[in-house]
Amino acid sequence: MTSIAGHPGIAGRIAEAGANYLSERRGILSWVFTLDHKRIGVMYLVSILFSFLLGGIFALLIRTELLTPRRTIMDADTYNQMFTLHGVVMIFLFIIPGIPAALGNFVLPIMLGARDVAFPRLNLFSYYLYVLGAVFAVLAIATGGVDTGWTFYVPYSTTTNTSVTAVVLGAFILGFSSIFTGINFIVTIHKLRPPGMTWFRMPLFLWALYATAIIQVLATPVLGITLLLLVAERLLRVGIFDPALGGDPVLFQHFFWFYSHPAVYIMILPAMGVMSELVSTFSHKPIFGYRFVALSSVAIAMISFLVWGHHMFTSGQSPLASMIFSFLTFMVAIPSAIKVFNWVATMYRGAIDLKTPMLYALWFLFLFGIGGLTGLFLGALAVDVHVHDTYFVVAHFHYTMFGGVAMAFVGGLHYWWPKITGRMYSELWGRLAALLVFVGFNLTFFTQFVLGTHGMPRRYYNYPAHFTSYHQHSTLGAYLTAAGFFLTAGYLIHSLFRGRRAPANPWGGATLEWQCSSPPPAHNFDRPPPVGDPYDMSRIRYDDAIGGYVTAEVAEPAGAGGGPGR
Amino acid sequence: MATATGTGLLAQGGPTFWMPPQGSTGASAVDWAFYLIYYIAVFFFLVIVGLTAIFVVRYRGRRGARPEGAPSSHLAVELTWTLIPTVVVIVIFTVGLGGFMDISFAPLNAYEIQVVGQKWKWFFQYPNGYVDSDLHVPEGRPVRLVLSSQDVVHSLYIPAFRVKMDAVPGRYTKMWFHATRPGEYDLYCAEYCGTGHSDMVARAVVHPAGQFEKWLESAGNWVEAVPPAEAGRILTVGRPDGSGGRGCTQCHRVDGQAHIGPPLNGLFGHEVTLADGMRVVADENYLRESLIDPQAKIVAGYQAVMPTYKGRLKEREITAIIEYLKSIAGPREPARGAQ
Amino acid sequence: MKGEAMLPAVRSAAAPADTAHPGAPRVAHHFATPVQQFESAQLGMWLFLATEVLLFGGLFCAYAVYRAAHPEVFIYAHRFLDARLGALNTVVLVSSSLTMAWAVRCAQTGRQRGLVGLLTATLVFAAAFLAVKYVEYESKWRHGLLWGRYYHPAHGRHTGDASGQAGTGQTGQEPANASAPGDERPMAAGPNQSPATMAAGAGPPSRGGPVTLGGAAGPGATPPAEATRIAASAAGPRGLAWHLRRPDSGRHDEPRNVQIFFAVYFLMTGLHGLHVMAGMAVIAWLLVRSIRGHFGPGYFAPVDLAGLYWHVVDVIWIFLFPLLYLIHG
Amino acid sequence: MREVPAQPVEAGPGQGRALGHVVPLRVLLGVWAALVALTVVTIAATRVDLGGLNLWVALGIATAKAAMVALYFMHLRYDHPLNAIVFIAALLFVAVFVGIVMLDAEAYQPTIREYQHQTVTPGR
Repeated sequence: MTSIAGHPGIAGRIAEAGANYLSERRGILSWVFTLDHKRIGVMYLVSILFSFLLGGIFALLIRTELLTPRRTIMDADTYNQMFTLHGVVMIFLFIIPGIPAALGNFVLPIMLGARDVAFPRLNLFSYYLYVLGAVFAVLAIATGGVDTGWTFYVPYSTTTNTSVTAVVLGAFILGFSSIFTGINFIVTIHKLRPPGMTWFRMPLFLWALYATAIIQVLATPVLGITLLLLVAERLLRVGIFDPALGGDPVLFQHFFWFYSHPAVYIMILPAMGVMSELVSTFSHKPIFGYRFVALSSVAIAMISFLVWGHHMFTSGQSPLASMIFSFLTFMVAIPSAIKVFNWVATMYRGAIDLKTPMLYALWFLFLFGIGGLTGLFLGALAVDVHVHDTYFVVAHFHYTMFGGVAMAFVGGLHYWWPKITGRMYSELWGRLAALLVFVGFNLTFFTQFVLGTHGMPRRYYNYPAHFTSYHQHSTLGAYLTAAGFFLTAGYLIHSLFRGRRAPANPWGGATLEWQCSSPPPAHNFDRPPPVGDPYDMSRIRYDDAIGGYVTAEVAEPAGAGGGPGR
Repeated sequence: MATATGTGLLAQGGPTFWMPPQGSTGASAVDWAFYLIYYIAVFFFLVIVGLTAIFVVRYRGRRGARPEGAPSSHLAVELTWTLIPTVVVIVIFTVGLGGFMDISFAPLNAYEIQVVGQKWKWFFQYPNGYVDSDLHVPEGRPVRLVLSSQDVVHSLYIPAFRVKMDAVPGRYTKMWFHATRPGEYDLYCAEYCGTGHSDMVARAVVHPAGQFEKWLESAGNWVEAVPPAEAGRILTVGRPDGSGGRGCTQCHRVDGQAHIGPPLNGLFGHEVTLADGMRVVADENYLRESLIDPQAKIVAGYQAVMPTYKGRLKEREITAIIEYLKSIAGPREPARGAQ
Repeated sequence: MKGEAMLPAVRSAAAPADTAHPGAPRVAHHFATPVQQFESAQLGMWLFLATEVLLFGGLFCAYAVYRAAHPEVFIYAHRFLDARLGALNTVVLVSSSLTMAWAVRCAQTGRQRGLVGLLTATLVFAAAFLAVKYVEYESKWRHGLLWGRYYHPAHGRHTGDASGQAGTGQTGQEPANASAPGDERPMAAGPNQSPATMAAGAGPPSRGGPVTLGGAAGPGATPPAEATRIAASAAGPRGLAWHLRRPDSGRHDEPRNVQIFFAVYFLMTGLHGLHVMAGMAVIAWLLVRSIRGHFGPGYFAPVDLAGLYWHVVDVIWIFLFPLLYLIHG
Repeated sequence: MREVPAQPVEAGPGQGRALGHVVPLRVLLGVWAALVALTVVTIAATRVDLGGLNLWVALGIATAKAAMVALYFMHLRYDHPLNAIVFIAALLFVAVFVGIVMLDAEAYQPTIREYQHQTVTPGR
């Protein structure tokens, strides 16, 4: 499963022009033992894209099986393993490390004008923990798979004899990889900010990563203890979740969701950070309401720890607790709404440039809009009793996670692609693939909302015949979306070899990473960059000669511009 | 279009674009809450996507164009789009809570049915002790279900009544509904429980007013009306439509195949080797004890996983099952043990 | 981040220790000043300690839920813990915290002999703590006071006096109790699917445990591997068929589910013990480096961070001791 | 959150503070003595039956001991305040977690007691 960015030959050929972090050292060892946050970011990126491919294949197999009510291509046990592995791979291997570890690792130090994260060795160690965790998860596939669903609910997970222990240990190890990334980012943002970059003159992507890191550090350990107890229950029959021995299965659900709901904010917050960067840069206008967007990230991080019970409204949880959780769930929706309104306001009277990253930002607004608003149905107690554990929930979290986080991830990938690889991808193919993904996605998951409200339960191998047409539309949509992503992979890989040489600032961004070369030198900046307001684009002009933007050297001192910090 | 038909049909409880037909009093309250949230969500969605579309078209700038510039922060605007959503969500919360209170607390005069979920079959025990694999309820009277599970977490879900509650091992969980329209509705297991999770489907049958007692009476003693061996066969293997069975065939086969439990044919009157090496003749007492206290004697080579049927099989039913086992006992002379 | 730190050739952070003058400050290439580097290390450590606190927080939550649910079990069972041994352990661990803090002070003030001596003392205290734990575990094991299914206390009559049942196992004989047939088969010899064999068995993919299906499945039946898997997961696990007739335990005055107390006890003290061992390994590594003279007033971060970790392990025991040993009416 | 003061450029962040604080020996020994004394107190407290208060007295003493270890042995008193904020945040989140789970577990205990009361035949 481990994957290095191709043999050194490719990396070398990609960026012959001048010494940069790719061409500075050659050979496989320069990658395996690198301490450079940029190389670690690239290694994470390649591994995460492989995981996305693997998870996507499981998704297509599930959708193919659901073409017909009874058996289509696999039996019930295999189907149960498919949706479990789809969940485990997509969540633990793709979407949680996705934006923070791949894009965050690469961009965060450069955005701070720093030379590396605070603990480079810990950074490499967390990558190898990710690889080890991935190996454990894949090992489970080899030894008969796991059929408990990614939620590992007891008593089923402690009594089935599929290789649950391997996957659980894999998730435990991946948890530590996530914790160490979080620790690294918090210390870097606190201690390595350049003089002049106060908290409210920091790019919003860093605010989002900071809020995400808080959740990673404070929520993941509880997943650690939950999985440890699960393994203790399976191997030593500790009896802590076994009702016959005085244990309490609903207590496991509390333990599990105390991590797993903040985990969905670990996924969405970095995506919101990318959104703030994309919308501001491609509207060529400072973000609207900088302080509100920044503080709403931290607000989401705090409230997200209080709402986990809305996963358990029908699980035997007491009505009193359900009432409290429902109210707090509605409170956590407010900061997300504030962010969306601020992004829309940013586009007002801007100069909107519909490049591929901006297209994915618009998809985020559309799809996360639907995802967020359907959350209102699930938060309302009376409606949740009807739609809980049905396809309505499946559609909701795919709209927020796939429609929100994956769109922002792909948008961010395109946005920083020139900076990471030094190459420009083809805009035409980019926009085409984006359209295909958008159409396919909506066809796949909007039908599932209707399936859900009509009572189609989740994780069903056989389903009543009257749902067949919905499922067939959904499967068609899934194939369309897959086609869109394969097309994306195609032109991105093509750009590695034939892409136009990227200028330092292809999009006109004002944050620091656009002030170093593409791809950046090993130590990021030859001279420490002037630290100004991250969204002051007044002095950035488009220069036709190099096909990119340059910062005009205007007389007034760097930081005097109308910063959003007022 | 969809929303119009939605509200139109809401009154008679027919199926709308979003919701299945309403089979209970609670269903209309849930649908009303659903459509309220639906309209609020559609409104906000149109505002966000509409504004975005307008701005993208209106302020579309070629590469290098200069923005017309606008203030990048405005406290009053920020406060408005913080307070308005807060008020809206509090309204939605209150509506949701109202419906939930009705769902959570059953009226005192509710007709109580015990429900036991086990790996991939529901059992409904009516007050007169009769156990059926389908839920039969009277129309126009509140019914309270008391749920528990034999093994893993299941969840009883009847979309038409808009009710769902997990069946958790080790405790009783309760749910209730007041059925309003006679008919047959789907009853699913909504919490993943293994291989047969999607087969754990039963029917919720609503009998018109007055006919429920008649049905219960006749169903209660169908065992007498049928010759014992035939009744035993139905109890063991179940009717062609799958009803009436007690789940025996999930573990035992009647065609000589070993499965989770030993095969039931060629058993009665033959010798059986137990796990501790003893050899016993499978007579009436052995069979009766295997039903009441299955752990007492375990056939060699099988797991001791059979749950007890004590309290879930009436005396008449046990004798009927034993009669059936006699009928498939095979040749009289004591052949070697089954394996 | 201006200043001279930018210009020198890029020194990798793992430059070999500057042994010329021990304890000289070495600043990694991405830090500007030694203080910034040291405070970053401290903040990173404190964040890691936050995760340790939350890890044990999960166990304290399980303790709180089960104590609230079965107070009579906790009152009944805590008398089997020897409060005197617990108190001794508390004093031992608190003293090890003292020696560790003192060692950090010696590193900061450059007293290398003091540093070596005090680190050794910390290791000795830690070993003493584990020894006392071993004594406690051994007596519990001997008296069958274990978790889950393995809880079958050997004592016939009651020995639970206020000071807790003394370590001397007067009963002595193996906890052979007259359990009803078929109920109390210890896990190890259990015939049905034992995840232990499955998890360990990364070998041939016939995952199902040693489940024999009463003779070869006849022709046309599901293939053995298939049957094993379907069979095992199809059958309800024996553990949950609780409405079997419970074994005639003869323990008339004992509340139900006493094993839940010992499950919580072994989980908490076991995980804490593992953390003590991990701490001992780290301190041993520090001892080796301090003997080689790596630490001094300019460079003592590893000693300080190990000290922080050790103090958190001590704080967790400070909470464990009263909650497990000193439960009162 | 106290912002890192924008320092004169050539000084670099953190120049104003010393490299860690040396805790005086008598403070260390004093804290140790107090901890041992409190251990004795908490054991003595079990002799006196205060009913419901016992648990809270024991927790109070343990919290006092933990605070002393944190402030002096772990020199939180002398460190950058951020370290203390992290430690207190962790304790707060544990309290939130334990509190809400206890609230729910207490509320649904009757359903478990009712079940156990009915299904398990008495041991004898």
